This record gives sequence, C-alpha cells and structure tokens, in this order.
Amino acid sequence: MPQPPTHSSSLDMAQPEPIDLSSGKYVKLWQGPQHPGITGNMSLELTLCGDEIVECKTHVGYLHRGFEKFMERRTYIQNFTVVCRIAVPEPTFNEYLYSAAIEELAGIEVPERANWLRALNLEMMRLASFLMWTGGMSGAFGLYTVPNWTLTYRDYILDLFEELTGARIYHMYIVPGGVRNVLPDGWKARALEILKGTEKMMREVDRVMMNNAVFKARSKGLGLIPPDMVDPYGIVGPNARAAGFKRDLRKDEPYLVYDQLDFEVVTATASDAYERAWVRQQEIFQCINLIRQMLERMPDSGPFQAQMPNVLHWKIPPGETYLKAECTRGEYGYYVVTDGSEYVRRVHVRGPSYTHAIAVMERLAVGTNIADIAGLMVSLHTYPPEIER
Amino acid sequence: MSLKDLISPFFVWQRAFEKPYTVGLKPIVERPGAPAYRGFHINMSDDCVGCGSCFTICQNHAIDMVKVDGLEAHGGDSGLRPRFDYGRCCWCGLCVDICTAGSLRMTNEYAWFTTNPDDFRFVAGMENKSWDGRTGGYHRHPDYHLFPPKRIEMEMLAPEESVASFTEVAKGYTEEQAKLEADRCVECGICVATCPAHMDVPDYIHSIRDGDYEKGLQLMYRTNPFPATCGRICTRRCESVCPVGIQGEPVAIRWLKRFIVDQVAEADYARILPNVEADTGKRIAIVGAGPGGLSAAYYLRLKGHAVEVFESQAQAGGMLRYGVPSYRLPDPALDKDIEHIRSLGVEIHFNHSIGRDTAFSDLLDNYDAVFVSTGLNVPSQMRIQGEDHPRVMDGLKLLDDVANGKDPQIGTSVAVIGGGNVAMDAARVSRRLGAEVTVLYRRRIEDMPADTEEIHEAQAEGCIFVTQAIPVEALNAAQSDQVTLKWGEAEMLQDPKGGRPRPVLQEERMHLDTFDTVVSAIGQGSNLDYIPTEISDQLQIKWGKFIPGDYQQMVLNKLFVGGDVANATADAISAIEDGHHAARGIHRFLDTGQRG
Amino acid sequence: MNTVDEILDYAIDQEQQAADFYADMAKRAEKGGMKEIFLEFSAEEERHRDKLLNVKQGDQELHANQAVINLKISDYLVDVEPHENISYQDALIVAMKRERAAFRLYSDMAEKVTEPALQDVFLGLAKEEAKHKLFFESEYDERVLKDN
Amino acid sequence: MNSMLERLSKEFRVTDITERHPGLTTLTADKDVAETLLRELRDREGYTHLNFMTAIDYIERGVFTLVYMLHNYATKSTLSVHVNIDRVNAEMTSIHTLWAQAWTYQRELRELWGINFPGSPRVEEDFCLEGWEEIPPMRREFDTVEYCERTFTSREGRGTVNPREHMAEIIFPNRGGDK
Repeated sequence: MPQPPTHSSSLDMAQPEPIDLSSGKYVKLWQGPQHPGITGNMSLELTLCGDEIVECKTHVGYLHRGFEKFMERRTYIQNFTVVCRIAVPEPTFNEYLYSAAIEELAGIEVPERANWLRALNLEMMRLASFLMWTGGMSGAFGLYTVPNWTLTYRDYILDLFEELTGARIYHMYIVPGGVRNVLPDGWKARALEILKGTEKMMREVDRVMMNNAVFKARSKGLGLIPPDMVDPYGIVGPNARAAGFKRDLRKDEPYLVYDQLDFEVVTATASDAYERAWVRQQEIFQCINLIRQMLERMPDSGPFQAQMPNVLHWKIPPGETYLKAECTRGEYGYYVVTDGSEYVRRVHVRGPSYTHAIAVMERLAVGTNIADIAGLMVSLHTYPPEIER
Repeated sequence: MSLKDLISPFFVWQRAFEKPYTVGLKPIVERPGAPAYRGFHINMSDDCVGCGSCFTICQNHAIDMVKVDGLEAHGGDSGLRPRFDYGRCCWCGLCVDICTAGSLRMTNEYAWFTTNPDDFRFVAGMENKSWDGRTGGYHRHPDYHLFPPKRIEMEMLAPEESVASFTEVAKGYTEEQAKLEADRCVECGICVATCPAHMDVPDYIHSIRDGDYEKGLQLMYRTNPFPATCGRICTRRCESVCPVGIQGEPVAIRWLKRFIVDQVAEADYARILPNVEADTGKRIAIVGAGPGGLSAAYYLRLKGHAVEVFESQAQAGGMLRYGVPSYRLPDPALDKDIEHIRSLGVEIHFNHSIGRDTAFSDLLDNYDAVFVSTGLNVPSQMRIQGEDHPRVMDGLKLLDDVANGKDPQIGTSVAVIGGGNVAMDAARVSRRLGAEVTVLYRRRIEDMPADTEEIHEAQAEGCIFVTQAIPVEALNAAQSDQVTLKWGEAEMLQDPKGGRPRPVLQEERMHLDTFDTVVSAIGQGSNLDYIPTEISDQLQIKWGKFIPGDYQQMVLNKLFVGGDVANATADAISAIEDGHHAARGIHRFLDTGQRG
Repeated sequence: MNTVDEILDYAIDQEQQAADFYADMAKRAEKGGMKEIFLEFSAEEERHRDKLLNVKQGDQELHANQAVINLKISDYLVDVEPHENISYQDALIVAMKRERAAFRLYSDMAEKVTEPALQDVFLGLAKEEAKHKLFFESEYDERVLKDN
Repeated sequence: MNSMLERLSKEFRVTDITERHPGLTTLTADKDVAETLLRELRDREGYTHLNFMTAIDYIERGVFTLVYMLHNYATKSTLSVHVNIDRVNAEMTSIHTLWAQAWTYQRELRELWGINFPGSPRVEEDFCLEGWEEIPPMRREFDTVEYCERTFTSREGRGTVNPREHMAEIIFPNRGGDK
C-alpha cells in the first residue's frame, strides 16, 4: 500500500504548450466514434506532432439516451427494464444496484436465495465482460487470435445467461424484490463444464498474450498511472489495484454474499497497461473460483422474491441512498432519491468510465504514440454509455 | 525480451488440431432459443380477459389494447386484446409477469423476416404466426409475483364464538389491512361492467390507497346508496370476474367497500354527500321500502322530486331487514344507509299496504310516477304430502320472527331444506338458537346457489350438510311435537341439453329421520295480488315477475318496476341498480316526457 | 281402439283437449302474468297435436325405444286443483301431473295390447308424453326448485 | 464519526445530518462554506475520494440541490454533502482544483441543468448534447413527452382503447354514475 497521495502534483490539468495548427507542425486526428479501440461509441480528438500525441480531447454523447431523465417518468418496476442499457457489456450491475437501492428505500428484505443468485449473476457478468475485454485488449495490440477464443467462451457464458434469464445481453433478471427465476435443471453442471473450458482457455491466453514478446514490449510502461493520481482522479477498480491500492468493494464493504466467499484482492505495482491487463487476468481466475464456490454453496430451495406490493402503483417513501458494487472497472454506484410518489425523484448512475475515459484518458494520452492510443484506451477498460447515461 | 516470450505465442498452433467451434456444422441448423427465452409473444386469447395490465406496465408504450373481430365485450372480458408494436418492444417480459389471466407468454422463437414493417405490429394470439403452438419460451415463474396474489384475510369470529350469539361475524378490516388489500387492485375496471350497479370500484379502492375515505364515500354514493349494507352482504359478482382472482384470489371488493363506510361517521354524511336539488313539484310514489324502492327514492329525491314510500312492514329495509340475519348485517349498518336516504326528505309510510290501505290505481292516478319494488316475499311450497304438518315451517318466517325478536320455537333438532342463502341463514340462525342442524339439499354442494362463504361458515358453525337428498313426505312422529321426514337419495343426471345436472330420486334408497322442526327454504315467489286484474292484464308479467322495458318502465308510462320482482338475479345490488335506473328513467320521463 | 289410426286419433284428441283446457285457464286466470303462461302451455300442447298429426300422415315417426329421462319430480308432489288464482308453481304441477297421467295411460295400454304394431304406437306415445313431462319437470326444476 | 459531525455542525453550520444506512450520512451545507468544507473533509478527515457530484432539481422549492458524494477509504464511510443553490442564475464555486475529475461533472451540470461553475476548465463546451437549443433537459420543467411529440412523428395506426370505458360503452351505456 503506497503512502496516501499528495494532491499537489497531480491536480495540474494537462497544460500543453499552446498549439498553433497553422504552423504545419501538428495534425488533428479523430479516433472514433466508431473504432474497435474504443469499447463503445466515443471519439478522441487527437492533436499529433509527428507520432506523438500532444493533446487529447474526448467527445461523448453518441450514446446519450437520457436514461436518468426518463427514469423520472417511469414507475419503479418499469425502470428495471431500462437500467441494463446503461452498460451494455455489463447490464447486471445496473440491475442489481437499481434493485438494491429501491429495496433499501422501500424497506424490502430480499430472501437469501435471491442474494446468492444475484451474486452468481454478477460474477458471471464479470467473467463475460472480462473475456470480452481480453479480446479487445489483445486485438488492440494486433493479436487477433485471442479475441476469437475469448469471445467464443463469452458466448458460452451468454448461453448460460440465456438459459437462466431468458436473454443473452439484457438479462433483466435481477428485479426489485429478488430475481425472476431459479436455476434450470442441469444448469449447474453445464456451468461447471463451461468454467472448466474457460479456465483452460485462459491459461492458453496467458501464454499467447501475457507472455507474448510483442504484447509485453508494447504494453509495458504504457499509460502509467502514478499512485498519487488515483484519488484526485477518482480512479477505481483494476486501474487502481494495478497502482498498488488494495481496494475492492467486495472485500472492503461486502454486499450480497461476498463476506461468505473466499478470495484475495489482486494488486500490482507497475501501474501500466500490462499490469492492468495482468490484474484482470488474475481476476478472471478469481471470478471462476468465486462462481464455483457459489455453485457449491448456494441454497437450492426457498423463496427468491420478497413479498412485493402491487408494482402497478408502487409508492416509495421519501429518502435517498447511494449503493455501490465492484464491477469489472471498479466502483459502480446508484444514487437514488425518492419523494414518496410513484416515480423516482432522481437517479444518478456513477460509472467508473466517467473519469477513466475522460479526465484520466485525456491526461494519459499526452505523450503517447499514436499507435498505442487504442491499447491505452482499452487498458483503462471504459464503456461510454455509462458516461452520458 | 526472453526467448520464452518469443516462443510462447506459437502455442496458438496447437489449436489447429482441435475441432472447430463453428465451421463444419453443415447444413446450418437453426438453433432454438433456450427453453426460457424471451422471444415473440403469444397470447391465449380464450384465457385473456382484456384487462389491459400489460398495456399499463409496458414501459415503452409498445402495447395497444384493441378491438378484435369476433370478440365482444361481456361480463369479465373487455373483448380487447393486446397488440404489440415490435418497433418499440424491448422484450423485458413485464407484460408476461403482470398478466392477470396468465394467458400471455413469450415463445423461444426469435427470428422473423418480413418485407412489410407494419407486420411487426400484431395482435398476439389472434393472427397466425409461425411460432403458434411452440411450447418453449418465457413464462412467469409460479412463485414470482408483481402483485400479491393472496388477499388479506378478514378477521372473523371463531365459529364456536359466532354460533353463540348474533354478533356480526366479520370484524372488518383495519386501516393497514384495507390499504394492503386495496393495493392488490390492478385498476383494470373489468368489474365495473359486471357489478349490477356499475359502481366505480377501481376509483373507490384508489381512494383507500390515498386514505381519502370521504372521496371514497362520494364515489360509492354515485351508484349505490346502500354501501354499508352492500359492504357486508353483497353477492359481489364483481369479485367473480376480478382478473386478480384468475391466478390468485380476487380483490376483496366487498370488504373494502365496508371499510370506507366504517371510516366515515353518519354525522358527516350531510357535509360530504350531494344535497337535494331544487324542488321540481313532481310527486312520486314508491311501493316497498326495500333496497330497490329506497335506491329509487334516493336518486329521485336528489333530483328534487317529492318522494313517498309505502311499506307494509313496521320498518324499512325489506329483505335486508327481515331476511338477512343480524350476524351478517347488523341493524346499525342498515340504518346508517337508510337514515341518510330519509334525511334527504324521503317520506316513508310504514304499515301501509298497497291494495289494502290504498288502492294501486289511486297511486297511478295521484302521483306523477309510481315505482314498484315489492320483492319476493311468498315462500315457495314444497308441495309434498304432510307439508301442512305443524312442525314444518318456512325459512322466511323463521328469519322474520328472529328479526322481530320473537322465539320461533324450533326445538333442538332442525332440518333445513334448500341450498340458497335463505336456507343458509335459516340453518345458522337455528344453530344460534341452540339447535342441531341438518341441511338437506337436492343437489351437490357446488350446485348450491348460496354464497360459498356462507356455506363454509355454516359448515364451520356445525351445520351438517346432507346433499343429494330429496324430501318426499312429512309424517307424524311418535312424539306429537316432532315430525318425521321421509327423504330419498338422489343421483345426479347430466342433462343432455346442457345446464346444471339434475337430481333424480332413487326410490330404493329412502330414509326416515325425525326432527323437532323442518324448515323449508326452497325459494320465494312474488305476490302481485295487489294489482287489479284490469291493470295487470295490460302488463308484461311472467313467472310472477314484471318484464320491464328500458329504464325499468312498463307499458303504462307512469309505472316503473324493479328489484327481485322484476329481475332474474334477485339480489340487493341488482335491486339497487333497478331503483337507480328507474329513477333515471322517471326523471327523464318527467323532464322530457320521453319513454325509455 | 284397434287400429293405429284410431289410437292416434284418440291421442290427437287428447292433446287438443289439453290445449283447450289451458286456453280456458288462460281466460280465467286472475294473477298477473298467468294468462301468458297458460297460453304458452296451450301452444305447447298444440305443437304436440301437430306432431301427432304429422305422424298420422306418415311425415314423422314415433320412436318406441328412445330413452327419456324421468326426473320423477311430479311423482311425489301433492295433487293441485286448477283454479282462477292459481300460482305458476301450481300451474306447473297441474301440467306435470297431466302429462304423467297420459304417460301412465299409454304405458298401461301398451301392456294390454298384444299386437306388436299397436304396442309400438302406444309405447311411442308414452315416450312422447314422457318427453312432455320432462319438459315441464325441467321447467319446475329450474324455476320453482331454484334454491333447492 | 460523530465527533467529526459535531465539529462540522459547529464550524460549518451543516444541518440535516441523517444516517441513511450504516456508512452513508447526508448533510446540508451552506453555499458559501461548501468549498471550504469539502477541502476540509478531503485534507483533514480523509474523504479523499469524490464518488461523483450531481444535482437534484427541487423546482417546487426553487433550488437545485448539488450533491457531492465523498468517500473515506480508511473508515469506509461515505458523506453526501448537499448544497442548495438558487435555481435562477444558478451558479456554484468550482471544485476542479480539489479533484481533477470535477471539471467533467461541472461541464455536465452546466449543460444538462444550466448550473454555471465560473473558472471550471472547458465548462462552456458541449458535453453530451450537440446543438441543443431547448432549456437544459435535466430541469424538471423540461417535458420529454411534450418534446418528443413536438419533434418526432409517431407511427401511424397506433391507438389504444381503455377496457373500462370500452365495456361501459358496449355493456352499460346509460348506466353507472352520472358522467
């Protein structure tokens, strides 16, 4: 654990020398809004001097659908179908946090079995999301074999989701009050089988990507995040853990059933793109392990939904809460304010990408080679829709 | 850079010898969705009741409720069906979860190709689709609910307690219970069409959720001036069609109605409820102060007409007073309703019998309109040998005696013949008078016309039910103060023409049982003898009942009829509606001279 | 009654008499609505008469072996005398009893005759009356025994 | 925790201190002391992590409530600092010097709520809207349905029938309560 950061140095906004485009020294280049190096739609307005980036400005809004606004017009139950769309590759965290916040404000106690099923879903989601990221990360460095492997296994996990929840991407499974369904017959066995395959595949990824001379050469030292940058920039999750911060909400402020599970927080020290990738690789194995633990220990019977009021005219007393969970990118949070009516007064969704993809990215990009900008971006693991909600 | 890191990536080549994931699967086979996949919608149109809950819950207005060829609105079914717009649907399945009838589900079909985008707007279950008949797909898990399927239990006196007195059995909801129960309503309004009085059920239930009981009372009085009464003894047809009851228990509409009335003091009625309009100078005579007559009186009086009610008995209420025992409908509740009607200036002439004290034709001559609601007060006779035995009495007389505080002297063993509400009342009253009670009924329990709740309570209170038992003769018993009933067992025979099965006596299986009293409660008929033949000859009367035209009007313009004597359902709420509708007709007739 | 035609003539006459009886009751009935009921009964009997006329002309056949349900309701009811102020319950009892009597008559006759052709006619007539009795008994079952 | 809250209420006149759940406390601070309070919380009390900042529009009270969510990793406690500011000419001191990510939030608040943060870098730039000419859309008076109906055409052939009204029309046209 590094010393508490000092705030002086890191707070300076990136202040590049004044850029005179007419000098002919610079080139403006737009990366995105459609670009495989950006997981989602977002653009980077880059100013280059030669191969080197001297200024990076981010532009978001391509995915702005005004979720927070129109959640104020929909009933509590209707909103649960909306929130999953705020982070496409990881909808489950939205479902869980929204439901948990509503439950806290409405005073609903969720049955134990639902908590296990929720945690199981969250870990499966983490696994699927990390697999997709692994593909993206290796692809950004020109390794196109790994994405084929990881996306295949991600699809197997989506098969499991499809069986359990009825959908592959927008599961809409975790609902205020509990979950919508229980594990189908034979599901556990199939899940274990797929986990086994995923684990084997990930060991191969370890050899092909993490121990690849090209990958190492290009990612080591790239996008260095000094520890004293972490708090001022609100950096969380693997990005912070790779900088030596042993912070994981599952461990620090356990929710659902995480206090009953056995795992260690993964940390690294070099805090570059390679270490961030390494932390995520370790967390994939950790995730598989957690799912196995849960499959073994979760109850097979009992209620999975709390006694619910009639959701068609569900009123929740005035209150506010902020709940958070550790998603693949770190602290994901839902701030919910109710005013006693049938509609939520305010929802604010705190996604880690909000700072990772804008303030952090704009700073780290400066001085980076144009060829590595995609790798840098992916190494921060960002999802644009959670920025603009 | 280590050598290992250079070689390691070549590990990829190992995969070249593995079985590929995707290629090689030829011909390409369609992969079906998972068994619980949320694919295209399917609606079992015969089960759907068109309640529109799917429409209400849809977060993206992807559903319209639309009229469909060949489906008509009728009791318990709006005749509307959901039409899906797949341009807006997000396949969340909330419509499936909320579906009250359980008719809506999703199939695991997920591929649909068409050249016309308008095809993607379709009425599920009413148009042929390639996924019709698919069994897989998303459906609501039976343990997963978006509204509480079970109703809030009404607290009742324990049978051993209830049988010992005439105290009201149902204790009424507490505010907390009422709010929880009111919460279960999905506000579809299907019940409104079935309620004979078309009460604004969803609206007054809504007022309970808002805690605005005065508004609730106002809403109820729009269609029913007997809410305290109906909140206790209504036949509640509404509950039989409540969509919430299809997969769970219907909303306890009756108890909620009672709850609202119980929250408002009678003294506040005048402030809350509408007042009488300006005097019109018209006079209206009403025959019979039962629910029908008084309902007409209330709505006519509100319009400013002078109303006089003629009642042959000493108190108002008709069957509610003399036919319904006080453990179901205590007098104070009935009085609360009646007193408000009287407080508006409705005049009631008690112990005044039309035909005896005033000629029927005088009413027609002296009033601007006459409303007749004289009910069914003549007990049907069994017409078996020995029916005139002194220990055989009819159920109405028993209830009447008890209501008037007379001891009917039934002894300690009583047989009640019949399966209607009067029979159940007679049986339960007899239990309260200390008798062992046997109920004999020609058919089966499920054929009994009595309210199921009453049947269950009678059973709980210790009444013994002997079904498929047909009485054939009443004989003198060994003791002069007893009677021996000869009855035979019956077999149920399916009527080839349909209808309920009919019992057929089995002569070889006859029984003789001796009782202190046999109470016959097999039904009631009307007595229209007060109408002189020259008038009745002009009227449409069948099976002892009036056949009214629109607005309850008879061929004689001035004469309007309603209640048990003019409808087939013969319950309080229908009488109330007849009275209300006749009042509407009379007002219209007096106002414009128009016939219905 | 020795020929089929003679028997049918008798039966047709009986139905006509019944129709006349109800028509007469309709004229005399004092209770509101009873007129229409007796007129309906009368019309019902006229339908029976017309059916027998058709049988006689060979347009329709009687079926001696058809199964007719016997609800046995009228068997255990007391006799009722028709009168001006008769109630609809009693009117139905009168009708049921009349049909029952006719059924018994034809059944007895069927037992007495030996000629199979005649026996068939009587049995067929008995079945017809049984059907009429069922009609009235069903009415009684539905309207009078509503709560029972 | 309690001693800290006591001190804050004394020194910074913070009010409405409410524990929402173990680990989450909300409090309200005056606009003029807010920046100092936040700095104090960060530097002296260990609330080094700004989870997010956002606003709630209390149009009925004429204020925006700015919400600063701060977290202390050591004590695992979260403070939600509320600051009410006037809805008219809404303006607030920028905290981009306290947290390097704050300028993004302030840019968003400026665009979607119309709250200005003078001195905040690039606060005038578009955030997620481009060419937006309506009032800031997160304000309560911005009616999304009205905007959609005005801006877009809906698909033809849609239209729903209310079951209750439909049944009333077909089954009991002249009955029920007076209309």
